[in-house]
Amino acid sequence: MSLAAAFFYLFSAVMLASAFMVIAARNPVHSVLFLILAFVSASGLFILMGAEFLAMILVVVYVGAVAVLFLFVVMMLDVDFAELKKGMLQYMPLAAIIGIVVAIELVLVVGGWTARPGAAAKPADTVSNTMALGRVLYTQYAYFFQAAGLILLTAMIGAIVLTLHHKPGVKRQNIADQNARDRNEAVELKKVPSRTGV
Amino acid sequence: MEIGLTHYLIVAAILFTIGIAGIILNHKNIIVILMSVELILLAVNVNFVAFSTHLGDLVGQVFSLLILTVAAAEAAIGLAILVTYFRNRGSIDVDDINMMKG
Amino acid sequence: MDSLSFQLAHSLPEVVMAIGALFLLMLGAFGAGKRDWIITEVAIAILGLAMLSMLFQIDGKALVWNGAFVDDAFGRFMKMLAIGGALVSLLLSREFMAREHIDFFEFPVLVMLATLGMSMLISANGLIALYVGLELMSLALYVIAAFHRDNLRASEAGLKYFALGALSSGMLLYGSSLLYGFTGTVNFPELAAALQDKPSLGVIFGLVFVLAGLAFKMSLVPFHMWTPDVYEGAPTPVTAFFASAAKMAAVAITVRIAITAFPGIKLQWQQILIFVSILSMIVGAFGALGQTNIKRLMAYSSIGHMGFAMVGLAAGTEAGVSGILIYLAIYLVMTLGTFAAILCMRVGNHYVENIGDLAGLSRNNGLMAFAVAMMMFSLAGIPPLAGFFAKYYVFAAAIDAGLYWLAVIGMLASTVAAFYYLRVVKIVYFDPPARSFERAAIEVRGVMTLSLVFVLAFVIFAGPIVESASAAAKSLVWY
Amino acid sequence: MYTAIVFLPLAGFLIAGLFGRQLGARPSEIVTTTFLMIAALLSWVAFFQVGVGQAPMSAPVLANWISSGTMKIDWALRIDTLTVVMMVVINTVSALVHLYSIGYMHEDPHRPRFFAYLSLFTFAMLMLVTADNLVQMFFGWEGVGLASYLLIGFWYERPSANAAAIKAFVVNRVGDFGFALGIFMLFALTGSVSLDHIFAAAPGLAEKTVHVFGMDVNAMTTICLLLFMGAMGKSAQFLLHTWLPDAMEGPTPVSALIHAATMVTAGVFMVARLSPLFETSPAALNVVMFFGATTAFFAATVGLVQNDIKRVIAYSTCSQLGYMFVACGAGAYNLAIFHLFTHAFFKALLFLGAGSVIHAMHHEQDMRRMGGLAKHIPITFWMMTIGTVALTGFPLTAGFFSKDAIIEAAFVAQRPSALYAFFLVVIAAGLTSFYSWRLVFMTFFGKEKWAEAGHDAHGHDAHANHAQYDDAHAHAAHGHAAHDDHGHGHHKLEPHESPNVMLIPLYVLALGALFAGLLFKDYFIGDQMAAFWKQALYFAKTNKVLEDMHHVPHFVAMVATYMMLIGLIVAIWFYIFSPQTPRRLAESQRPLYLFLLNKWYFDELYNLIFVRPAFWLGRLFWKGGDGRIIDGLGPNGISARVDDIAGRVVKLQTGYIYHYAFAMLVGLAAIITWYMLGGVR
Amino acid sequence: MFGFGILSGLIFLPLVGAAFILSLRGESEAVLRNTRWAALLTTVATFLLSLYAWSLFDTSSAAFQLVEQKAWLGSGIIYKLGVDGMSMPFVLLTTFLMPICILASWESITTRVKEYMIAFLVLETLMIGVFCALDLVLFYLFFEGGLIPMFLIIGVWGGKNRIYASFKFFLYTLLGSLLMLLAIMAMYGVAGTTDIEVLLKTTFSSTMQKWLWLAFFASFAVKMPMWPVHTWLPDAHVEAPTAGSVILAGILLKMGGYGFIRFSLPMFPEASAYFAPLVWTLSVIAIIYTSLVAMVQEDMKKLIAYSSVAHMGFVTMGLFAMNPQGVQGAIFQMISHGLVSGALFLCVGVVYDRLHTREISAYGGLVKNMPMYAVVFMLFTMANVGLPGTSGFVGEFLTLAGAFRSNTWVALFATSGVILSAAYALFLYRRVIFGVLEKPALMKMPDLNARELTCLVPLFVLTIYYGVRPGPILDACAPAVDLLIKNYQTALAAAKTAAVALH
Repeated sequence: MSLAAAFFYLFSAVMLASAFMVIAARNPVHSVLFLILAFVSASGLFILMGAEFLAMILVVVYVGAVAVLFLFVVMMLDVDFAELKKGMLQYMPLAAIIGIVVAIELVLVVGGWTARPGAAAKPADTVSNTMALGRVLYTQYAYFFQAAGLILLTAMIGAIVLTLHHKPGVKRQNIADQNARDRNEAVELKKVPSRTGV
Repeated sequence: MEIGLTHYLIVAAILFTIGIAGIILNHKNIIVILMSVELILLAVNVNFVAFSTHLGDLVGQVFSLLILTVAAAEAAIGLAILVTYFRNRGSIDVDDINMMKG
Repeated sequence: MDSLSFQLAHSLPEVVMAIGALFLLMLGAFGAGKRDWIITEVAIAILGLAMLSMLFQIDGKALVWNGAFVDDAFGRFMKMLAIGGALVSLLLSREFMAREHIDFFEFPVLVMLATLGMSMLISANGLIALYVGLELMSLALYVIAAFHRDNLRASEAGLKYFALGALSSGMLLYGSSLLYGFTGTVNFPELAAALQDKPSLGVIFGLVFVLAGLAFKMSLVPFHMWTPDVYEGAPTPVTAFFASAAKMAAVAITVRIAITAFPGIKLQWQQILIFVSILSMIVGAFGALGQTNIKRLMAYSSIGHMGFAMVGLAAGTEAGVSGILIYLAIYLVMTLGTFAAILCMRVGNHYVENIGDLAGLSRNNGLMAFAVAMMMFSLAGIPPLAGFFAKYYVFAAAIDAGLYWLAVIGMLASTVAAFYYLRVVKIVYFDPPARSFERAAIEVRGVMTLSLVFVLAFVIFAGPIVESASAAAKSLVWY
Repeated sequence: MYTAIVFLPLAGFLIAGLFGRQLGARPSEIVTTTFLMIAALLSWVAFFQVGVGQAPMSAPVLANWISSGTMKIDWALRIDTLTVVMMVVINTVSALVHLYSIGYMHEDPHRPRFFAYLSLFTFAMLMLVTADNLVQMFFGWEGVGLASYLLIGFWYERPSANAAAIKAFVVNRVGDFGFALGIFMLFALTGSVSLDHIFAAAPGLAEKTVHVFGMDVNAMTTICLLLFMGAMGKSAQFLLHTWLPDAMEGPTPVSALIHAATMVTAGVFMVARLSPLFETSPAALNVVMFFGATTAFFAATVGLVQNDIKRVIAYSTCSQLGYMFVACGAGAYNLAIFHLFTHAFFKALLFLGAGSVIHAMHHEQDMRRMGGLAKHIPITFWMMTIGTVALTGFPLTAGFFSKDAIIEAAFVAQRPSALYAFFLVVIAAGLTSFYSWRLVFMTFFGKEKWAEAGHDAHGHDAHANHAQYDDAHAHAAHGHAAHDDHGHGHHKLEPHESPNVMLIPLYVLALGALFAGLLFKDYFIGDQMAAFWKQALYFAKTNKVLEDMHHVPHFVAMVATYMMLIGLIVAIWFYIFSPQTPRRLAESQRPLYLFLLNKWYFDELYNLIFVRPAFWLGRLFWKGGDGRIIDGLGPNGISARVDDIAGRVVKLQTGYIYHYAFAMLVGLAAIITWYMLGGVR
Repeated sequence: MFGFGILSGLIFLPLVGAAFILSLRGESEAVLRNTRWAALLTTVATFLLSLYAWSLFDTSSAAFQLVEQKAWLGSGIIYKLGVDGMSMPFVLLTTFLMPICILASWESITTRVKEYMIAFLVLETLMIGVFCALDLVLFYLFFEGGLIPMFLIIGVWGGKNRIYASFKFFLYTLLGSLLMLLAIMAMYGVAGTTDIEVLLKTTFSSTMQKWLWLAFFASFAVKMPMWPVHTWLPDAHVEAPTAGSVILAGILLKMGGYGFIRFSLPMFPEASAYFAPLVWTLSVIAIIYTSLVAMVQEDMKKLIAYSSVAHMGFVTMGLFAMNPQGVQGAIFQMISHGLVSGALFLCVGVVYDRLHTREISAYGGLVKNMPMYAVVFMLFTMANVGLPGTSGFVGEFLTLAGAFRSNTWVALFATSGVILSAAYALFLYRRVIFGVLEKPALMKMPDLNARELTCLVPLFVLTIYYGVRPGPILDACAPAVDLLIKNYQTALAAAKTAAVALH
């Protein structure tokens, strides 16, 4: 068994196991942590396949941003440990069977992959993976790049509009207003009659 | 045994199934569903990257890159909706999300 | 590679909408807070502009953006519908959003972005373009489904839509990856070229997964379950948007992918489509029977209608495609008209959604009652209303393609479906009057009236629509 | 002139019917009666021109009626001897009945309607006899059915009258069913319904076998039998006779006109008219004869025990119609028509006389409550006697010639059923004599029962021992009680002679009853026969019955007279000298008596096998068939199932995300498994 | 005008009236009066126009006349109108019955008068369209479109159980016609056009013919209605307002028969011959079965409705006899039944308006205070029974004669229907009109008023006129029927030769 193979099995096993734990763990915080582990293992697999850039992105974007976001939300919402409910177990076997059938079918199908005749593998590029991606991403695939930008914009707007609450009664600082105030506005002179007190 | 494309594909297929199973079998809270979606997307990415390297074609990686981007956006929106829901309902228990049915 | 101006010219509506969305965002973010309303008007104008811009794209067909984007008559036809649907949905939203106090400027922006996504989706010429278009659309839709953020129903709708939508896009992606892996390309024409001979099982699996993802967007059974809940929970104009524009885009890309990417494995996707379309027609018909909420009813109705539309695609012929286009055009108007009517259902300051609230409408509001009745008859496909022609063309194509049993089942389903449409008519016309509704805003009534006129007069002026639909269908089938 | 004969009654009907209420009763009566009188006179003129004289047969087409493909049906008036004979009978009797009704109905508030109906009937009957094609005949045929329906149900407030009217129409329709089928079959085989055409085609079809109703049958026999079925209905022959006695619910002049003299003879007329057809099928004639004889006997037996004066005469009519059919069956159509002709006079006379009696008795019809009337209404008594004499075939009266001849014809006829027929008609002759005289004796002789048992007692103690009777006639009795618009319920009954307007018709008819036979015998059945009938009747070459009749043994020629005398003597014995005998006899032979009294239980039988099953079936089909099966399995069942399924579909929509996702997965799994297992190829 | 012909005028004239009524505002008495008058005038004008069309019609020709044609939907679907001898009588029947219907609703409809009149006028448009259309899709449009106004008429202005009845009516009919729609599409697939004149000359393969025939049959059989898909009719009739029943019985039912003549027989001759025994069987069952059911009805309208089913049985039987007598008789029977059953429903409406019940047992002895009514009712009862001299006879007689030529069993059983029809019709008449007038509510009932007489007298006159002189109708359809039969026989002969050649 070559080293690559060993790593493959290692990463795969860790990834699958932690993926399983994501859905099996009772504590959602654990789930998130397992998710992170799965991502890290996957990035290992990516490196094995020679996709360094994606591997890096995976760690940076997913582990660094997405997973943390999850963690953040989980903790913010302070969700309880969930109990497995009884009624739900009834159809579990059926679901499991169907899931297994789907898995087996998928495995069989992808296992039967053969290169399409006539579409011979292109010779590997001499440039690095990152550079190769960089070459095409802003030229050939500029359209997608723009689109991805719009998607992120949408996500941003969406996240803001859904979660940003302008609570009434919260006093906010308005610098322009503050700057615009002059003495006449800000200061009210009260004439206090003498010897009467305020 | 040489590690070939099919190994990766099989791993991805299993991961994909786990992801789906996570959605279906999860009766805990909705956040796990979002994580399961991330698993599915991860499986897809593994697929794409595997095909991409194997075919010597960069398109798969570009696709994968976009998926990563979108997945991030998706997670953001999903969590935002989740938060909104939590604010209204006070729970993200999956079994509570059935106000509308029929 | 073509010049940038050429590329931009061929994606004119998208450009208009993208810039428009950004402009609106600026306007909203930096404009005076009190003047949110004008954003909607501007958004409507921009959408109108986008539609106008398409009138300049008269020349046949062009591939731009490195083959990721195609501009053809089919795309233009569908974009007209989608953008039109968005435009009308925005019109309908004005009053509702204001009354429900959710008239944030982000709404038109998100609608604009969603419409842009639809537009990109319709013109997608490869799996990646499909995916980004779809996601742009979906993400915006998830948000606006939950746009009524203080409303539990809306949040639940958003959540359900999102969770299942994410699952469906996962499926779509997995399918795309299989297709990519087994053919080596993500470009539709190249896929078509690669799939000339007998397909491998991997390709078929890829096809199934991709179609499953798209079927979710079209709410075809068994990927439809989100529809009633989301339709019910989302704010009504958003539901209108879902039922109109979003459906247009989803069907359009399904048609495009089936016809341009998989002509070689027509036999395979035909089976899938027959399967889901039969299920959809049946579930749509039966599910609606038990409903009391008119938005839920419309959800099931749209499930059924998508099933009917798919009959045309299942035929897999040019006539079938043209049938779908006609179907969609008519369905769009009927849906928008119906939702306009639903938006007229306001008692006091409160929107009601129960079918029972329509009781005796004919006594209180003759025009609205007539409109509702005609919409229902039209949705049921009773001639001489427009809905009949919708059904006619798709079923004619199916019959022509030899899909007799599909057609027969479709007819049986539409009889069942007629039953619940009739029930609405019955409540409107036969039942004793209940509370009367407040007068709706002029644009809502206008939309309702125009839809009514369309539904009634389609029989007279059908010719041009039929012809442009068949031209559009022709432009698609070029392999 | 012929047009006038036919359409004057129609004009009368329209005037009286449309404007009767405006004109008032008297003008309506005058108009219709006058028109009928004119028509009757013209008929006699026509009779002498066409029958006795030498005016040629003609069939002027008035207008086209139906033309469809090869079927061309015209409105036409076929005038030949047969027609004019019928015209004479119809118009004469009708005119007299019109006249008579002026008196008889003088208290009825609906006289315009009554006279309109009478005229309508006359018109329909004339259309029938002048028909040049079967369909026009059918028009008249059903037209008289309608008129009969209307007239029987004239007193619409009586449930029994209504029931009788419907019964008459429906039973007639049963006959018409056969008639119509016969027409269809003739049309199918000959391509035409016009008489000349089918007469010409008939010989060609005589031996032809056709496939009808799943059987291979002789064409002409089948046709003739179907047509005869119509005749049976209209002429109240055995099996389809049940309506005729009930039809006595109508006013008595109606009974005289329709149910004695004219309409019921339509069947006989039809057979005679279609003699070219019937002559081709001895088998059919055999059946005709059989039914005729059976009816003659059957009706006579029932007539023996009836107590309602009109019913007795009705059964007598039925019986006499049987004679006519025996004649037809024997092949002696002229004889049948001759009997029809004479019978019209004396039967109308009898009915109108009975009407006079009823009128005198203030609408009492039960003979057991009469008696001794000869003193009170002598003219009526004499008229009735004349009628009875003629009916029973007293030598030299009208009935004598015709009836005797029929018995002879039955004897010589070459039919399998000839002997059967001969015996039955001979016996019937005796029975006829008995019941006819019984009627006269019960009504006009003996104790004045009406004087002792007041009208009030009707239906109570007087008939305690006749409970059976009351049961069977509860219907009719109720009718009498209900129809009480003469306001005579409580004061003492005083029989009175009828006014002249009623008596004059009796005189005229009495003349006919006495002398019609003598006068016209030669024309109808005697030496002048051929010159008289010309082409109107057809006798096949093999038909020797008329010749053979002259060579019958002496006893056959005399047997009718003997029977008549026996009947007379028995009647005298029973009802003059020993009034207890009938009752004792009835008690000793009770089953037989009840069997006869209840008309062989035909009504009950039909009720049991037709009427009640029909209603039962109707209800079954309605509630069970339409309701439970068709609607139950069809619309209602399906909609219930649809609701069921809808409930299930809705239940699938649980609201849980994981269920939704599961559904997606199941769908996906199903599709990929399908392909995995090789669903494509 | 605008390049449209007289038939278009006929079709759209009622719509013009409807538009005018739509433009009336308010609910005042004057507005209602104007509404009624506008509807009446429109229908009368349409009737007069149809008479003009009739005067232009050449009865000696079998061809389509007054043809007009316009491009419409492209791809072979055209706007084409025309009439021949088989459709012209129906057009006239429609336009003739409409003013009567409006008059019949004059006083009995008091709520939503405008909508009511509009519904009727729209219905008239659609009905005329059905009989004029020379394009299959156009035909279907009109054929099916009639459901909408009729649904509303039954549902809004109907009786107690109107909702059940209207739904049943609608869905039953819809299901049938949808199958026909499929067949229309299939025919379009073969011929590439839906022009009826072209389709009449198109030969379909014999297997296809059978399927197409069955699909058309599904629609027409429901519409006729034939046993066992007749159960919607009694319900619909019972609940519909009087004029609705008149239209339903008078015209809507005829569309089924018309469809058989126009499509099933000429376009699918082989299948028609193949399925004729089926039709005969159903017809005969319908005649006997529904007559028996009619006998036990307690509701006047239901009884007449069931009798309609029986009479339509004669029509189908005659049609599939495929000889001149049968087909002409069927056409005549339809026209006659349109007049007679329409009139009978009007008669029921007359007493219903006075007493508001259709229970037979609630009546009795009406002849006493309503003599005119009794006369009128008698005539129509007799026409219903098929008494010679009324129009009811001619159709019945011809269809039976035609049927006898084709199948004697059918004729035998069907003829027995005449006995039953006499029984139930007279039984009804007896219970309503005869008997003792003892119910106090009945004693006050006035006889027919002028409006009711105006409705009934034309029908009365025509019933007798056509009974004595059926020529106008029979002659009008004779050439077309002859052509139909000739083509039918040619087609059958050709099919037989082809079959022989194959072996």
